[in-house]
Amino acid sequence: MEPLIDIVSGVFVAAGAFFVLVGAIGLVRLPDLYTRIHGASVIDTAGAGLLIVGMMLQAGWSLVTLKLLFILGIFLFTLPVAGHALARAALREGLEPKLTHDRRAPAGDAPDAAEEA
Amino acid sequence: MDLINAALSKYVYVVTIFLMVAGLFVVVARANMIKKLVGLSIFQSSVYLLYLGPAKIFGATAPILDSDYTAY
Amino acid sequence: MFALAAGAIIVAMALVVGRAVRGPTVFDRALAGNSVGMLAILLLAVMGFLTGRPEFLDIGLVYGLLNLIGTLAVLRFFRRGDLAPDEPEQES
Amino acid sequence: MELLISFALFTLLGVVTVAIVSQRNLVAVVILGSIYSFLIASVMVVLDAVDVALTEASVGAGISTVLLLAGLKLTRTRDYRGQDPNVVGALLAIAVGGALVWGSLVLPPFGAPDAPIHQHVAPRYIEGAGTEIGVPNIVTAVLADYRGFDTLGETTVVFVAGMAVLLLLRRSSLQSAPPSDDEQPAMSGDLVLRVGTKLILPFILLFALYVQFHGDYGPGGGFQAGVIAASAVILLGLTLGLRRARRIAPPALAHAMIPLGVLIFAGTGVATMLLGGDFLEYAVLAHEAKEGHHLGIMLVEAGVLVTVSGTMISLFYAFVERGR
Repeated sequence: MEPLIDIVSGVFVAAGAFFVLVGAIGLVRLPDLYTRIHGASVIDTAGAGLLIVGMMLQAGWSLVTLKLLFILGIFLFTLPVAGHALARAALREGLEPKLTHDRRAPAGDAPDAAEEA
Repeated sequence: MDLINAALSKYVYVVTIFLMVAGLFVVVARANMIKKLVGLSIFQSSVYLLYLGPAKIFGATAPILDSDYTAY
Repeated sequence: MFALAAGAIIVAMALVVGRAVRGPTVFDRALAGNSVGMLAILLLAVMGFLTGRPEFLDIGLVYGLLNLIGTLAVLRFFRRGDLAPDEPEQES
Repeated sequence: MELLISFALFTLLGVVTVAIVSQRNLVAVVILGSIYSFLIASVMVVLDAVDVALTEASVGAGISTVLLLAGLKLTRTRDYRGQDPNVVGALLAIAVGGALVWGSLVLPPFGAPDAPIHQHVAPRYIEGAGTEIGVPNIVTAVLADYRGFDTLGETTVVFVAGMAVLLLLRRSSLQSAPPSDDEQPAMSGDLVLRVGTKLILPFILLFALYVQFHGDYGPGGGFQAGVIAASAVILLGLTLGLRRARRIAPPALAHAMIPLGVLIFAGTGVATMLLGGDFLEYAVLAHEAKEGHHLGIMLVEAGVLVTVSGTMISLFYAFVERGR
């Protein structure tokens, strides 16, 4: 039983570490704020979730597991709120999303040359 | 190997001192009060680090007693 | 495995701190700050398992609960109207 | 491994510090400051100083950002450009840095178990905390018991600092201006934020209580718990509006809490004197010495909690009311 749990938790932790890295790369490489929020949310959900589940398996039934569960719950709860507030505030302040082309409007209708600056 | 270890262990002190100096510089040289406050907090926490750094023991744990641990 | 995770988290932290330093808008920085807080929590938890004493998750809990406040404070600051975009050339 | 992690974290700290020094946009400086605090709390955990890390976490995550931004609102958002490079400051910094580096040459290697710092009083406390005080957390034992008098001094410092800021910032009367009508709750239109805040508030308060009473067994204590409890009120004020916050935690109450905590702390000391012991000698509080220590530490931590949370809430009100 023990080695099995070790293996499973190792897989979870490794997957979590992978997603944390992916999210961080996304946060750096994506072109504007609204897409970067996607990168951050990969860390918040997939990365943190898998890591914490892996650690919970490792900790067994104890206060540590409970605390980890709380941390996961808090994450899944506050970070979307923060991300939502962030995007909303940015949009309200007039930070335009970067769009290569707007599918809703026919080409040439909306002058979007300024976005390329 | 010893040399690398020695260099690494000095590195911690050097960064601590750099933080302290940077905080001091911000407090002295920048006119804006908010920036001075941030500089002051950098200075303050680097002082903590100067206390904590030399007290670190590898393999030891935090000073909260537990029968499973012996090194603090 | 935890050592690997700690390494990955630290690399991720370095990348995100780079984003916070580079900007370009204040919102990017706030987002990066939020993510650094989150990565710090994960690092603390992983560190606990790495050193074999995972009881000190309280610090992570504090960050988890209070991280929201810092982000909201930054956003509310802008709601009051005095926005200062970092780079003037950010105008789109 | 520990060496590598601390190496990486210290490097990041250096990078963030350089960014803070060179950054002109003050909002960015404040955000970078909060990132700095995240990093430094991680460093402190790596250095096995969990109590300090918890303090840094509770202060740096919310309150310091809020207060700095509130202060920023009173001034301007940009450090003015084109100020000439400050030669005096640079020279002073270089001189101090040189002296410190020179002094650091004789410091023991990082992580060595036989460093001089571990030779004098530390073993005494580690030996004594379990048997004399009966509290597993040595930091709490030192802070609230062995060095209780110093902690009284610190609490008094918090009291004096809070009073000084209040005297500087407060408007004419205690109730200050009646809540003006332009005070629409900051993000009242945002349902997600309102519901989110309401759901998370009780957990913050509950966690403050946990930190307060678990401080004997794990990281935590009155100061951290006070800051966390005050953070709950600040979050309430930020999202649901100042009026709601004022109704739940009236400014007058917060003002009264500042001296009250010091009174509880000093009163514990006076009580031990009346019971025939020395000032803050907790052993006389109960029949058994360990019981007495436990009770004394709890009372003293309660005093710290009251003073700290009162001060933080009052500061928040003072800054925010001044800013409008």
